[in-house]
Amino acid sequence: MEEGLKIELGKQGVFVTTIEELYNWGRRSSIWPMQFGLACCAIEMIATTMARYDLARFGAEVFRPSPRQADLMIISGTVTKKMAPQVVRLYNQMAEPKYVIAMGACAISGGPFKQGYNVLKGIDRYIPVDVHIPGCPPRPEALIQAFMTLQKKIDGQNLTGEGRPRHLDAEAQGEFPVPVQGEHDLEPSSNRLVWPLPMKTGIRD
Amino acid sequence: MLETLDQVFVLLQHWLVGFLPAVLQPVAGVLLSVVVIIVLFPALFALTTVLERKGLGRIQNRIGPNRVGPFGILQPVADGIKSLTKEDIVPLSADAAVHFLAPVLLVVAVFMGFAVLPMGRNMVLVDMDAGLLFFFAMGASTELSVFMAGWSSRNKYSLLGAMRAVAQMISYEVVLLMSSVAVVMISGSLSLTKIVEAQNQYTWGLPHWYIFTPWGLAGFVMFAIAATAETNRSPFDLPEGESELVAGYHTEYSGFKFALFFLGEYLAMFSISGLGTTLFLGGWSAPFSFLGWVPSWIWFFSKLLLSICVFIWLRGTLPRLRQDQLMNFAWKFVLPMTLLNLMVTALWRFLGEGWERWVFCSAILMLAYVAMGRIGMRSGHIGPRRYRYAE
Amino acid sequence: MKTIEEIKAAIEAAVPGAGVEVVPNASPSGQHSLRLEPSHAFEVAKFLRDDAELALDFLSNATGVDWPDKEVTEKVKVKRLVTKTVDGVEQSAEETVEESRKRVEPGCLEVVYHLFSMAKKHGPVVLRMKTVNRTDNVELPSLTPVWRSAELQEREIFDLFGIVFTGHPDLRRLLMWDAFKDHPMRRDYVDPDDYEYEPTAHEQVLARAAAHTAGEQIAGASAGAIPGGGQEGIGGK
Amino acid sequence: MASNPYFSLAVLFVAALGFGLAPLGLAKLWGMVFSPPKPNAIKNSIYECGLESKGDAWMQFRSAYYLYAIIFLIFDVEAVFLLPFAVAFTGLGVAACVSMLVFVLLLIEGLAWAWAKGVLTWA
Amino acid sequence: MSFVFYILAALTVAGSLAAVLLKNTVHCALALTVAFLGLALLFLDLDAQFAGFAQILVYIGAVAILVVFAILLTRGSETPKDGVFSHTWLVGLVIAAAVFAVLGWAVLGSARVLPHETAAPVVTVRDIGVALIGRYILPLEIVAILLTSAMIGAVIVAMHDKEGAK
Amino acid sequence: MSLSGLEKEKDRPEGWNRPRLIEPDGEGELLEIAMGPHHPSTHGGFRMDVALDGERVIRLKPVFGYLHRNHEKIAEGIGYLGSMPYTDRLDYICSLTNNWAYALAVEKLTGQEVPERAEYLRVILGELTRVQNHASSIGFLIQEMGASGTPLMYAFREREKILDLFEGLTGSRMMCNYMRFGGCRVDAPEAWLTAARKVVAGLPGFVDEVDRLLTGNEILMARTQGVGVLPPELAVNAGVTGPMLRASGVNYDIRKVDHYGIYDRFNFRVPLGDHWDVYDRYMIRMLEMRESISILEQALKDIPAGPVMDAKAKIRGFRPKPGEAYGRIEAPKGELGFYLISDGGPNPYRYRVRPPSLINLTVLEDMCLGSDVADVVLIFGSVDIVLGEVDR
Amino acid sequence: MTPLTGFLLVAALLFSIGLAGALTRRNAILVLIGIELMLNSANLNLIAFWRYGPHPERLTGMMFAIFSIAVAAAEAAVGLGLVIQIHRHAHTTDLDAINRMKG
Amino acid sequence: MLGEGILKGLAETAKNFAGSFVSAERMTTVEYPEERIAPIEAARVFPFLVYDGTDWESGMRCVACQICEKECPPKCIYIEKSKDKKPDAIGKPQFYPAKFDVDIAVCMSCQICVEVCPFEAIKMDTEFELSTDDRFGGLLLDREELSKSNEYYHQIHPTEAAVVDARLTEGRAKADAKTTAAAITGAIRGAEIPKRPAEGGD
Repeated sequence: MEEGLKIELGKQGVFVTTIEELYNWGRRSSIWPMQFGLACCAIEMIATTMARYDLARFGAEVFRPSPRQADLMIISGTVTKKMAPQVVRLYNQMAEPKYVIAMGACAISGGPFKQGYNVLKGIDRYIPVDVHIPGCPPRPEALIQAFMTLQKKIDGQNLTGEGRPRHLDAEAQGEFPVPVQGEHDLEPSSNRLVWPLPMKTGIRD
Repeated sequence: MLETLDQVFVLLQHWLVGFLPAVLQPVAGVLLSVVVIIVLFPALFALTTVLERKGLGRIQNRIGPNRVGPFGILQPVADGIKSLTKEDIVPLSADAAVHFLAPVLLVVAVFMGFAVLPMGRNMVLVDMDAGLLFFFAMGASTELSVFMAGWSSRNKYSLLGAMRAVAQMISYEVVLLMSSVAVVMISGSLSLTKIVEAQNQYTWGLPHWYIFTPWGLAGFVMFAIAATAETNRSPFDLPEGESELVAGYHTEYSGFKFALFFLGEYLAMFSISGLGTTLFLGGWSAPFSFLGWVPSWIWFFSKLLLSICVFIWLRGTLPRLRQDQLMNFAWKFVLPMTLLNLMVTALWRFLGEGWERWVFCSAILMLAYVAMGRIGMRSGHIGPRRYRYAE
Repeated sequence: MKTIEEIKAAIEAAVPGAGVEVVPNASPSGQHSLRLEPSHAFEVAKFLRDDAELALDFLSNATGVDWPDKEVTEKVKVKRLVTKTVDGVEQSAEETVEESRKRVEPGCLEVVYHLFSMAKKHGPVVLRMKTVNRTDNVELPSLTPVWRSAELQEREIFDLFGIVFTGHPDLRRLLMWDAFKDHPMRRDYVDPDDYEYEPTAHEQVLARAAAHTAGEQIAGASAGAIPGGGQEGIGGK
Repeated sequence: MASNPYFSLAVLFVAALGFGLAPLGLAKLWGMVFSPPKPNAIKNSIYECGLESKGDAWMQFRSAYYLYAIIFLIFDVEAVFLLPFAVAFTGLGVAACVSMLVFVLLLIEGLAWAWAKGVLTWA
Repeated sequence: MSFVFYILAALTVAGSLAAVLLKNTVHCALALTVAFLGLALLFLDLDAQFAGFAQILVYIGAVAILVVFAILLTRGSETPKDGVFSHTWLVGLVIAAAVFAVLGWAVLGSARVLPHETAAPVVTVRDIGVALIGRYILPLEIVAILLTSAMIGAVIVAMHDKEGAK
Repeated sequence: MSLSGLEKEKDRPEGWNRPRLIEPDGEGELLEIAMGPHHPSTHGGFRMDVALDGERVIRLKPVFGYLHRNHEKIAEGIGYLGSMPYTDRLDYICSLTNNWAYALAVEKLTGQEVPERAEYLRVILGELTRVQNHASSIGFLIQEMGASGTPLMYAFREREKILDLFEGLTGSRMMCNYMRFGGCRVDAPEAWLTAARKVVAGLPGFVDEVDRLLTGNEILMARTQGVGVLPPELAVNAGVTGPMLRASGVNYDIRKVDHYGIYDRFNFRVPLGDHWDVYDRYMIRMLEMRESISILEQALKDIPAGPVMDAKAKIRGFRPKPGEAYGRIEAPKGELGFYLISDGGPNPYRYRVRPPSLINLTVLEDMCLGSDVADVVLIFGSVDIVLGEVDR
Repeated sequence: MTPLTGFLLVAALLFSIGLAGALTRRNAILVLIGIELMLNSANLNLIAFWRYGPHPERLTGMMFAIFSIAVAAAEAAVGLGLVIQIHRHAHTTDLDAINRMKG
Repeated sequence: MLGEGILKGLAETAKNFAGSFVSAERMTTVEYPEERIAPIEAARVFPFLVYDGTDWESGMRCVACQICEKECPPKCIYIEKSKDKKPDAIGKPQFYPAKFDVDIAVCMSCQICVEVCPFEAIKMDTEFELSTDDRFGGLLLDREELSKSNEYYHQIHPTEAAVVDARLTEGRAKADAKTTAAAITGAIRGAEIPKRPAEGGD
């Protein structure tokens, strides 16, 4: 056994570690996505669940239509400004713990349609995104790979302590305000709590 | 030896109980049986969910869950842990108390049904004189819990789903009752144990299962249809018809409450399959007299699993009916057929032992089935079509 | 299939004073169009649909085009009275002088309809209508009562171009939300300032960034400091 | 006491109740110890396809449901009489069976009437 | 007279009290099912197995559903603003109390002459069936007529408007 | 009760081919539910505001725009070629036919010629697209009927084979971006054609399988026959095109009418429906798949050698002369048209897509009124829309 | 106290509660619920008397109770149907309001 | 008879169920992380920059002409042209991109950059396993991350790469001839854009 791990175990107690492992294993092995498609990527998402790629192998074919029973929201496609409030509301209505995969260029950044007046330039302006998959649309394998990335991420989460994920932290915010459709644009145009301005200028150093 | 294997659970129970003082022995015996029921069927539920997901997968040319645990058999465990640790959401405007009670009531009502099912020779929790009536009385309470779930959520889809579910369940409950009456008429008892024993006889090595009689077959078909509808399984899964009603009456349920609904649905499937097995498929009796040495409980559970496989198969194949068609089907086709079947059953008894009763009863039922099917299709203006091509 | 001139003649025979005008199309497609007078457009449309020979029963496509106000610089020959001293004598003579003048050619909004005939299997016949200007007088008659297929397309034109179709049964925004005020397909539409951050720093991006930062500072002065901290807070890590 | 069948049923009832309640309690406990619930106005509002819910779901329904319920009720009651008859059927003579047939036919007549009246047509 | 009886009696009375006291009509209906269940269990306690299960089947399975449907059909699940009790509630209460007093007095007064517990009778369903088809054949047929006419009557009453619409 | 936005209908003018409104019978309350934008059966962000009397639909208002991605506006800001990959994302199930329609419109605008081999390739790819579109549309339709996805899985099993072909030739499964003005981007190697022949040879078996699984199914027949009837007069007036129109019994197939491409060389028939309902739409798609397979067989047999690109075609600096053109093809969902106005610049002055999906939805309310809620989902599914195209 | 007394008292209590409900509630459906309770208390009496009566094997009380269940169910169906009918005309199930309308 | 079609359908699904155990035709699942679908040569996902030789910086074919940046429909390429010239793989001094960023969070894999590139410098990669939780760090590729060797190009698109190589050699030979000719006249020109047929990538 690794030395660091031992110390960690000593600190947390084996009990918590076991529970944590079980908890993470349960969460990661049973991720039910929400039946939620937006655009082109939704077709690839459907293709992922179909015979050739079969997302069911991971126990994730249980697409729940109701957000109450879903764990994972796959933002599969362009989020328009008309749709964004609904997406945020649905995300809010999901039960914790919940994860978001931004599938495809449009969901991450507006993608090819980012020049449009009605296109939200990335869903992570309003809700926290766990995994981004680039691609337009990403191949089904890419979605499976993202799904595995998400599983890895869940595996790495602690049950207690500072590094614990948002849903285990009583202090962390649980509500993500729904933007309002204004006369010209969505208001506000981003949620500062999940989307702090990365940089002031547009140029990467 | 084989006798021992057949009674292995009974003996095991006696042996275990034997360690206790004599006063406590009966109580402990009951407790033990109850624990077995409480553990066994949820375990079967877990198994069935994997079976269903893998079976559906195979039907659809794919593998199905195979990563969680060996061959994916730990999938339900993971689902359970996930559901257990999931946040429980109760909408603010919902009726919290009823919202909470509905899934619990469902599970309790469904569990109670298992009390009278004979799962093997001498393997029944309670052998009551009015066992069948008890079973239906318990089944009737599930409707109420479904209604409670839908109503208390205060969600339009839930309420609509619940109303549909209740309407559907009451309609098919009549059929269920009436098709069982036929069996009772011949076996002369409401006790399920006696009904099985009545079927546990062989002529030329073949069993006297009621499904092998004309009225029994018809009754079984009607019973199977009604059972599918009663458990809200495809093609009668309208209440949770997700294509229009999102998730039906449990739209607003999350976390383990939702899991309880899921559990309840599957347990209802087991209990109704168990009843069907008991009434028509000879319960725990062997299909051929020479297979009599195989322990009785194996037969019961294999028949149960077989009927569950049929449920899965149907689900993998059929689209779902519409509400009005479902109701019409229940009241205008299945119920008349079942009532007719009652008469035919009476006729069966009065026609004596000869071959005539086979011919007559089969002919009546067959004719009625074909005629009613024709009339139904024609009055609904449905049927195969021919198509023309331009030029 | 009649030629465009024949159709024009047929229309003028059927609807007196229709004021149809042929708009030629230079491209190889050769799809010339007819410009209709809005006041008679409805009757003309009805005629085109119901005429036995044309039977244009199928309105395939309806769309708007925005022709913004154009600032035209044109050379104008102007006759001017010039006083010249010719041979010591002051003469006033007219002279043509070239002068470049700027004037604003008022733009308009235009609707284009493509008609086909399903019965006769011919087409397309292209109809166009113009509004008077782009600001206040943007009404055109709706052809939805003649062809249902215009219903959603005219709503879309209303939404994106701002042409008001009189006689349309249900003129609401089609694509944008109801509270939205602008007409984004117009060529002078300015995108909302929703710049946040774009890593590929093209010139337009930088310009938008600068504009946004300016706006942000004005808004941010009252809102106070923005919580920063990079990406670590994101995604429930 | 234990020989009483109702005792077994009562035990089963309690066990089933426990089976239903225990995981819910466990989930609650989990929520208290580790994963605090995060209720908020949006989450705890009614789900309606991602929109704000309009109007109350507790509304007035149509009588079609009620009509079916009536017929169901009658048949349920009929079943209560049919079951003891069916149990006794093996030992009954033709006369008894005919009188039962009359009973059943009377009810079938009601069903046929309802059918003819269009009650069984889902509106 | 046992501890079981007290529990069941308490359950029944509590259920029925809730059924008449609760504000929300659907809650009342649900409380009513509890009362029915308690009654059914009392029947079982009285060794009337068949009657008990029949009670559950008919009342919880069907009548409760009927009541609930009726409530939803009449918008009854809304709690009225101006109270759920009639303005003559006091009179009603007094009458009910008086009735209870009289009944209770009668029961308690005759307690000594009432028969004591006897050995539990063994009643099988078959016995009931035989009795039904024998001694009680006339009531059975009358009940059939009653049920049919009740069904027809109830349907006519409930669907009246539907007819008019057609 | 408030029927938000629905009351306006009373003011509809004379001559308006309005849906026959259904009056509630006063029994029970009207229930207004919003189906969508997140609803399991709306294929993405689409919404239907439905007013129900019991379970019967008495009003239905579609709400569009949840996927309005400003395709037309963007296209007016980038070059002609730059719009080609965007057309992929219109009807994202049939990117190749979108490419074709756009290329056709530009070719009309510039008068470019298309080499013969490229025409053949276009037909092959277009018909493959049609087959996979119809297959998956049937799959989705049955999925909406609650068949737990089995037909959809079979459809996608076959679709994956066709997508493999697309990827092998064009490089992408869905967003092919393959056709160019005056031809096709790359030539198909012989190995690809062989693979295509193999896939096409397997298609009739697949259609037979779906036929056996569904066509005679009593539940399917009961659910779809007599549901969502669309009379031909209304269909024509409302500009409905594609399989929906032909299911309403109108013989109008642009492949036969416009003689675009080289469709004249192939033998195929146009199936027509006589009952105008959802079942007809389902069957027309089944029959069209068979016709498409026959076209594919012919095209794959006859395909000539040669270049696939007009030698005069330009990739960079493409500037058509001023003018305008409207080009249309028979896309799997109906008439897909592109209307382009060129002012001589590198970008189109006006770029308009005539989306069959949107215009086919004009009659959604007419078809749904008076039917059950469950039927709304079916009728909507039978229109076969893709929201990328509806909202653009 | 004999066991029978207990049952009779419970039945009396139920009857009174039902009566009180029927007399005091405004909602017609709840009045019917009260009546149902009263009928059921009678059933309890029947069964109790049958059980403690001199000839339980003759089933008289039991059969009476079963018939009574059937009749009460029919009564419920018709009664609720009437309530629905009233609601359809008066748009309320509030008996006070209906009385007022009449008066 | 009623139920016939249902039975037929049941038979069909039963056939598929049984078939899934025996025939590959009926069990089409490719278990992705372990098994993979045979790589498709034409597949394209995101662009990369080809370099010749071993060193990505000196061997880069891109000369920062910025055509792809202009033609890119979604504007996901950002190039800054160098101020100075560096010798390229064959030693000719060329401009080079001081900065070459591709935001693959925007890229729509349309391959128009490849089509318009006159230098065969930008090609499409087949790598798709790029999911990350880091929106900016993981999805904005700079020129180092974008650079892949010509060998790699040959590996993923063998046919196409062979054609490209042939074309390049031909172009270079022509250019060499020209440079020789130009050397005679003493006029050294910069990058000559070799014309290539319009057919596109292959």
